[in-house]
Amino acid sequence: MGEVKKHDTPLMDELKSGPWPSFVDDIYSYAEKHKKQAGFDIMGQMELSYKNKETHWKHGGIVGVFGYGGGVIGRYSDQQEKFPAIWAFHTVRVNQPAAKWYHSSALRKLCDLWDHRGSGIMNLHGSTGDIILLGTVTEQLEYIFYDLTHQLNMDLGGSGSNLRTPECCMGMSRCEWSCIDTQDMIHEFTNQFQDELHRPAFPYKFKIKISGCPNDCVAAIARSDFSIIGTWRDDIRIDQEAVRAYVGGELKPNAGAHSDRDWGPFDIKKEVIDLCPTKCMHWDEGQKKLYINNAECNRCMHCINVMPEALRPGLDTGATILMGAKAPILEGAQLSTVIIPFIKTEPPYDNIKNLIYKVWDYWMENGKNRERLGETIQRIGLNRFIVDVLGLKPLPQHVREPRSNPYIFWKEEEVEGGWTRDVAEFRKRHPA
Amino acid sequence: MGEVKKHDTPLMDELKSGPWPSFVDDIYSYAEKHKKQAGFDIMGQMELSYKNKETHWKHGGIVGVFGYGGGVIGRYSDQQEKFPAIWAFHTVRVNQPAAKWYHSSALRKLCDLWDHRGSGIMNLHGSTGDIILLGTVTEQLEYIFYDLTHQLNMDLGGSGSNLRTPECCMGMSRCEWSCIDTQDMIHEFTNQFQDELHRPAFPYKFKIKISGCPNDCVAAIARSDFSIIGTWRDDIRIDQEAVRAYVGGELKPNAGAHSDRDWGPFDIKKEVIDLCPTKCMHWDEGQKKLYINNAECNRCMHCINVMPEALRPGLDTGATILMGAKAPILEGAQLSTVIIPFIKTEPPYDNIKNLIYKVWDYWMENGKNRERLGETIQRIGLNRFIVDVLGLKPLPQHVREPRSNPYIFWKEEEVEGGWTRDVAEFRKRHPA
Amino acid sequence: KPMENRITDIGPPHYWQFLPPVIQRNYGKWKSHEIIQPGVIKYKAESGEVVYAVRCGTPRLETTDYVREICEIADKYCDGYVRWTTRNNVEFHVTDEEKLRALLEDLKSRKHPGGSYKYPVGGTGASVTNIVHTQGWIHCHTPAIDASGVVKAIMDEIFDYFGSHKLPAQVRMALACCLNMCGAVHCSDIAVVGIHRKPPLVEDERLEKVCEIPLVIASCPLGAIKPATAEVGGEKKKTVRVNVDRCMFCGNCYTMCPAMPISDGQGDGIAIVVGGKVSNRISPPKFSKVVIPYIPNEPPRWPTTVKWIKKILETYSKHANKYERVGDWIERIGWERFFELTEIPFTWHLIDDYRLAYDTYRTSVHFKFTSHVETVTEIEY
Amino acid sequence: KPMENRITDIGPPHYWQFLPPVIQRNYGKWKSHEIIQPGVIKYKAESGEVVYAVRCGTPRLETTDYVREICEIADKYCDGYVRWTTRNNVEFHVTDEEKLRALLEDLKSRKHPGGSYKYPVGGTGASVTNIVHTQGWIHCHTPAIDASGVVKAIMDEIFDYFGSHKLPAQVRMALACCLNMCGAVHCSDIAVVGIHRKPPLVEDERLEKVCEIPLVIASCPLGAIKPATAEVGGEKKKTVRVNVDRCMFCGNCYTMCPAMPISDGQGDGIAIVVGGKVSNRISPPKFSKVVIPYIPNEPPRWPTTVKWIKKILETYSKHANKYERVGDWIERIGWERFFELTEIPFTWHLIDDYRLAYDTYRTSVHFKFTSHVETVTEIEY
Ligand code: SRM
Ligand code: SRM
Ligand code: SRM
Ligand code: SRM
Ligand code: SF4
Ligand code: SF4
Ligand code: SF4
Ligand code: SF4
Ligand code: SF4
Ligand code: SF4
Ligand code: SF4
Ligand code: SF4
Repeated sequence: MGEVKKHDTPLMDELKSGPWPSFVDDIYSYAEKHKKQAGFDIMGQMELSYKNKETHWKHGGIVGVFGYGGGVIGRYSDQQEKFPAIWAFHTVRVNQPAAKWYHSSALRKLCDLWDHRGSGIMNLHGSTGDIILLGTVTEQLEYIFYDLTHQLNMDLGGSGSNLRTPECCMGMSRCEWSCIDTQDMIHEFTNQFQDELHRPAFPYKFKIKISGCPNDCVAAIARSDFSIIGTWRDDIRIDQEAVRAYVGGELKPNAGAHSDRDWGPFDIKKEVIDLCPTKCMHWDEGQKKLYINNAECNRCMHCINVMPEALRPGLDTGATILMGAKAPILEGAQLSTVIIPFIKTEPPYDNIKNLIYKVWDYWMENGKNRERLGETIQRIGLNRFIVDVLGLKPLPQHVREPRSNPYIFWKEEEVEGGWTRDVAEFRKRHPA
Repeated sequence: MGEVKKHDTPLMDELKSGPWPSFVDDIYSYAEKHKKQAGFDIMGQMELSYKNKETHWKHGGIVGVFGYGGGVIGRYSDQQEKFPAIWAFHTVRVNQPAAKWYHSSALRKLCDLWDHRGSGIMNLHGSTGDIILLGTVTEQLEYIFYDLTHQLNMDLGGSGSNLRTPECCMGMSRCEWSCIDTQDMIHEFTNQFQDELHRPAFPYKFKIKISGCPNDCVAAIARSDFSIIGTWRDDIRIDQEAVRAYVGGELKPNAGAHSDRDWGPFDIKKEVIDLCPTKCMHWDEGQKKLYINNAECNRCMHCINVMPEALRPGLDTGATILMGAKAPILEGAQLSTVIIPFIKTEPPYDNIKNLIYKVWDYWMENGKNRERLGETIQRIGLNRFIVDVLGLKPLPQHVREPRSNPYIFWKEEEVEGGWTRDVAEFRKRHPA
Repeated sequence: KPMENRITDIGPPHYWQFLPPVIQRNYGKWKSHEIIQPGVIKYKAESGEVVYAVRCGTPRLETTDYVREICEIADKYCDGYVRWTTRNNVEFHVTDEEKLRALLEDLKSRKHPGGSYKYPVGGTGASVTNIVHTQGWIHCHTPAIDASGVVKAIMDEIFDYFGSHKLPAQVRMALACCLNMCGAVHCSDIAVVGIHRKPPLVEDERLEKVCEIPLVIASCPLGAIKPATAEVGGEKKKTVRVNVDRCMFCGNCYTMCPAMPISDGQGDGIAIVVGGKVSNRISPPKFSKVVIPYIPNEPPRWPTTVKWIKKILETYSKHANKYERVGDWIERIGWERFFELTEIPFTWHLIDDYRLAYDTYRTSVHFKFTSHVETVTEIEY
Repeated sequence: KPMENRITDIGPPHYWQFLPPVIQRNYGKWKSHEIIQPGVIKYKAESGEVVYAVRCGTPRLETTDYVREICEIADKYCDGYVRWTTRNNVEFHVTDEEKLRALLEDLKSRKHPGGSYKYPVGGTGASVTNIVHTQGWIHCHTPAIDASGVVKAIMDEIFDYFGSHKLPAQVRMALACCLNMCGAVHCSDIAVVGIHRKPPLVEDERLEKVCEIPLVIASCPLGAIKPATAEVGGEKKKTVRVNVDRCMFCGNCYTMCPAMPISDGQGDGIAIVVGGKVSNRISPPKFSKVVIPYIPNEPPRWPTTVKWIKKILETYSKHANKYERVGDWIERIGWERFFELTEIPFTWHLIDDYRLAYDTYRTSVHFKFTSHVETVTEIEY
């Protein structure tokens, strides 16, 4: 920490003004305070990118810690001379605790570690959910890993063709709607699958995310190959008293989410009954009573969201399991598809673990290189995936609608007489 | 017409009972009266099919009349000995008059012709719209054509890879909603395109159908490569008096279409306002007045259908042109896609004719063998079809929604600096 | 001498000559209509003139005698004018009510020897109108099923819905005897389609003589056909082989090549598709969806097919809202509820695995807990 | 000696130790909540206990000092406990209102030297919460654009919507610096994605050394890459050729092969996608759609991008119904109306031509006559 050199960064400096927290100010303050050349160099290299609108990182770079196949993203500058402090600028992915709760005592240790062994720059959190430590050199990697495991009781997250760091919504820790214990499940799965998380053996990446209810606050359905979403099978619980309080204007609709605009007085008909997607609700103005035809409810959460004091999910809770979400690369984006409409979630969640193992077995055997699970499902057909691969019953719940084309791939055993026919016999009946 | 032989047809005979008109009774009555062996033989061969559940017609058979490449479907029995009178049983497709109006004088001539030169069996009409004369032998074809053209002033319809017989709804002849003169247009087009109709020069079949309004009573959007559907641009005409008569129960909703069931008294809110797909209608209970926000109307016809005495399409009429409908073979079924949202339709419809020629030119040059227009559009991309092939502006009306994938095929001329880049230059900026 | 004085390309006769005078006078100037009873529509022109259209079902497959009888009726009541609808019904037009009553009486009285009506009146409004259909065993070379016979069997059973207005909305039915779907089966409320379920036979002996091998290969949408050589009677013949695991039984190869017959009495049968529509009314046009992948071919009266169609129709009739087409009803209640209410078993065949399949996957947790859903507690591994 | 006493596969620390006592006590027994002001949610447990969660925006890209300051705040008000949300906001928890007021005051006072707030409070309810984003030029090798800088520019401009509840519903924004879309861009109300527009360069000299040619070829979703041989300095080298007319600039080849760089300062830029969502509330989750195919890359403040995003956001805010997400609003009014209201030009790029394109075609006459529609009278041939 001797002489440090600040580069001229007029473009980056433009990002200091304005109300939103400025990462430029933050990094410069840090670099100056800690006399970290890496901080100045990274700003310098970014300035260059801002000028010619191209990244100055080289392609890839395979680095890691012993015995692990992931958790570190190698990165090298293509401006080695100009910015020597960031000649290497690897990322370390650290597995976050479930739902990202921390105590300052743990966080501070992490900061100490990173001041010492890295750039001091980080992301809280990465898009997958990891703690991202941004920028270190190859030699530090084993030390970082040592400190993490020995001092912080922490471990690396995933990268490469393996299980990625599982992630969940805050669930039961703070949310009244969580139908399942998302944090316990994520913790359990993460530990169960440590080997798959650290040692790439899959055709491509695999992500597990868990939301406690259909609001899906961890975007499981959009971002995870294996999405678990809490739900319930019985009736929405109603506190009629509280419903009346909403109708009477004593309680704020949607818990006050619309407080800064005058949307007029709460209108239960317009704001709840008419917006219910299944039209299964009825407000009896005379009785001042809310009725829900729960058999028709599709658990969209709207009514519960609008009147959280009055309505709550039922008590027969469990999860819907969906599979296959992914970003566009290669074949186009996918959302996850319903595979098990309702599964019970009792620790240690052996049923779900078994399902995951089943999926992996098949996918590892049959998935093509860099083929996400969703793409495998599309390639072999959702019907075959459900029936032949998972041994489940095909259900109307699996699809939004049945096929409109009549192009059915009948199996030989389904067709009386099989497929072998005799041409001569046929021509006896039907001379050409 | 000497000795005739009736076959034993216990299965066919089962189709004589029951209230729906029995074609079996009809054919037997006819065969007996006219002593037509073909009638008995066709029943005999069908009996055989009913027994072993397979057709007894041979594959294809190319027959026709001189100078025409279509209009006749060749057909030969594979039971030549058993049913000699139908050894050949070709179909003649006769181009129907627009919207299928007839006078008995013409129809009788047709019956005479067919008694004389064919089986006496026919379809009124074929699925494409033709008069179908079912069952004759090769030698009769030229005579039939002669009689048709000379005595009946009729001509053949289409078959094979050519323009098929155009068809329309009854339009202005009887329907109050027809925004365009469907019959005049169909007649005009059919005559304009006689060559294309009779001499196959296309990659595959091509169908034109015209409906006078979005009710689409000729199913143009589902069955025609080129679908013309009448519509209007201005406001729905409202007779408030009549609206009140509906509300008051004096007029029957939907012209009495629901008369045999008690659906309760007419409720304009429930039956019209709430069902309007764009929610652009308002019934003012105080004023007893109906309001339509026409800018938001998508001309679905529902309100007009429900209250035909009160509401009528506007007066600035024209057509929407859609293209590409087809049945599943080969790549899957398609509905037609909007290509021109609003086109004026003035005789002799040169604008539409020109559009058709443009489409044909491109398709004949670029369509693959047995590729319907809709499949060509899918293969080259709707955007390229609209812009590059037809020279039209791309509009949001062309799509239900914009693309969700970001996989855009940029053209070189759109990208500053083009596509040719210098590797050495790049590596100067970015050492590897 | 049919080639003498040849006349060609004259096109169809001009429609104007076939329009009844009242239609000519009011062409394009109609004002409104009313269905005064099932099958009878009264049209009012701006001029104040009125015409009654009487619609009758026909079997479509008919003889010249049947048509002559129509001419006779037209002459008697309608000055000889008559028209057919786009769904093969015939329509008579009269201008006064007295003639209308007489005509209706007359039509009712005309029956075939077996007792069926020749010209049943109906097909308007919230009814099941005529079933659009195709050739079947009476004329086509590719059918998996008959056409007119199946239609007769179905219409006999649901005849009552043809002549009455008691359904929630119009129900458009169709039938096609093979996947070529010569009609609008793919956009019908309820439809029947004939399907093959065995791969084509390959007649090695004949193939090279009667088929163009490259065209045959190109004809398969799935590329399941490959060129091959076979020894037939000591001779080498060019032929093809079908990868039966990739065949979806579309029959397109047979269309292109007579030496690849696909029909099979054992394998062929019926699929039922529902929920399609054509009109733009309320909801946009949409495709029918396969709900029963296979019912055995059961001539002469196809009882299983008829049973299911009636079941679907009546379940719809019982549960749908006024103005709600079959497909709109199902979308409102959800397909899972449809399968529950109709008691149609849901099988793997119904899950799409063709080109646009992904867009049919259920990518939300929006579903209902119908009887199909079991609570899963254990999964074996 | 980092290899000594090696500990591996211990997984993350157990979350329980990090839960504030009030959370531990009421775990799974929360009853309801109320957002008492933007950024502050009050939770009530069945036990009657209460906790206030205070949410603050963060830039996500931050230093240990910034995190240490968070620890300091947590220590001061929250016994050291703190959490991050799934969208990179930080949350402080207090149990009494007095502490809450003090905390809020404190947070407001903390600013960076340039004047920006360090911990702006907001992101709850009908707001724009934090923009989920990616690395960009600070770390990744494939970006077309920067990430944190663009986010800063956008959030500065629409800052007011972060700390208030004045939108019709929550608006979830995201940014990804390339088509890999590391986030939920593909399901966001409004999102920014970096795109390339020039085909990859091919470094013939280096390619066979650094890439596995079969994998490179297989990496292209469109099969646009073919093997080739090139002469470089008299030497024959195995390499590849790109059929530029089939390239859609996805960059997947570069991911697999460093000798095929795709970034280009001139060609790269931004696409805006809108109307996606994740939650199942009212409507099912859905994809975002591309509405602006390209905006030039304009560091440091991307004014054109910022302008359009604000325009879309405020047009939505003005026209949507309460509870209506961006995508639901657009579907209600129709995409043609969306383009008219926002004044975004509709170009050919927006019409899908990828695998499921057909399902996006307008196959009905359900559309509105927006300003886009001209009445066509003539067509030239
Ligand atoms: C760091 C992170 C972005 C961030 O700033 O947060 C990231 C960064 C990269 N992602 Fe990602 N992805 C990150 C979350 C995601 C997500 C979001 C998620 O996990 O919820 C997605 C979308 C969901 C999904 O998996 O589909 C995502 C979809 C991709 C893809 C496209 C995968 C696909 O199937 O479409 C690639 C391309 C690839 O794998 O080759 C990719 C590739 C990459 C690579 C490794 C670049 C590459 O071409 O190899 C990036 C390294 C950047 C760097 O230098 O640090 N990244 N990536 C995220 C991981 C942090 C963490 O561990 O917490
Ligand atoms: C006669 C008719 C059925 C009927 O009973 O009414 C018919 C009969 C045949 N059609 Fe058709 N099609 C008939 C209207 C249709 C329609 C409906 C329409 O035109 O509105 C369609 C669906 C719309 C469309 O064109 O897509 C139709 C879609 C097909 C197809 C599938 C085409 C596709 O692109 O998916 C084939 C297969 C083919 O072309 O090879 C086909 C092929 C055939 C062939 C020629 C059989 C073959 O494999 O070559 C049939 C001859 C039967 C025979 O022996 O008489 N027919 N065909 C209809 C023509 C009568 C007329 O001229 O009025
Ligand atoms: C005569 C005919 C046109 C022709 O040129 O032949 C016709 C005539 C009328 N149609 Fe139609 N439609 C005719 C085939 C169709 C078709 C085509 C088809 O079925 O293949 C459709 C589209 C079917 C579909 O959507 O799947 C069709 C969808 C409609 C609709 C929309 C109904 C709906 O609920 O979606 C209306 C409006 C209504 O009924 O209120 C309609 C309304 C009408 C009106 C009221 C129009 C008028 O003012 O004259 C006519 C009498 C209706 C009635 O029968 O109750 N017509 N109509 C056709 C009679 C067929 C038959 O014999 O049964
Ligand atoms: C803290 C957090 C979960 C976590 O584990 O970190 C969370 C917390 C809550 N969410 Fe969420 N959601 C969180 C991310 C999400 C996400 C994921 C995302 O944005 O990537 C979604 C799906 C987004 C989407 O649909 O595109 C999400 C969709 C919802 C919804 C559905 C809203 C809708 O209109 O569609 C609700 C219901 C509501 O807001 O009334 C909800 C409701 C809630 C409630 C009210 C649940 C509760 O009772 O505690 C929480 C406070 C809401 C608020 O902020 O106004 N949460 N919520 C996440 C905060 C993110 C942030 O910092 O801004
Ligand atoms: S997904 Fe449901 S359970 Fe989880 S935080 Fe969001 S609202 Fe609560
Ligand atoms: S959760 Fe949704 S579907 Fe169920 S009752 Fe409430 S609003 Fe209706
Ligand atoms: S399509 Fe329209 S104009 Fe034609 S008959 Fe039907 S309702 Fe009348
Ligand atoms: S035509 Fe349809 S969209 Fe237009 S006002 Fe009537 S019901 Fe509404
Ligand atoms: S549907 Fe098939 S079998 Fe029936 S007529 Fe058409 S082509 Fe022939
Ligand atoms: S039936 Fe269809 S899928 Fe099967 S081989 Fe023939 S063309 Fe191919
Ligand atoms: S979106 Fe692309 S450029 Fe951005 S971090 Fe992910 S892989 Fe890298
Ligand atoms: S950028 Fe994508 S489409 Fe273009 S060559 Fe590379 S992999 Fe293929």
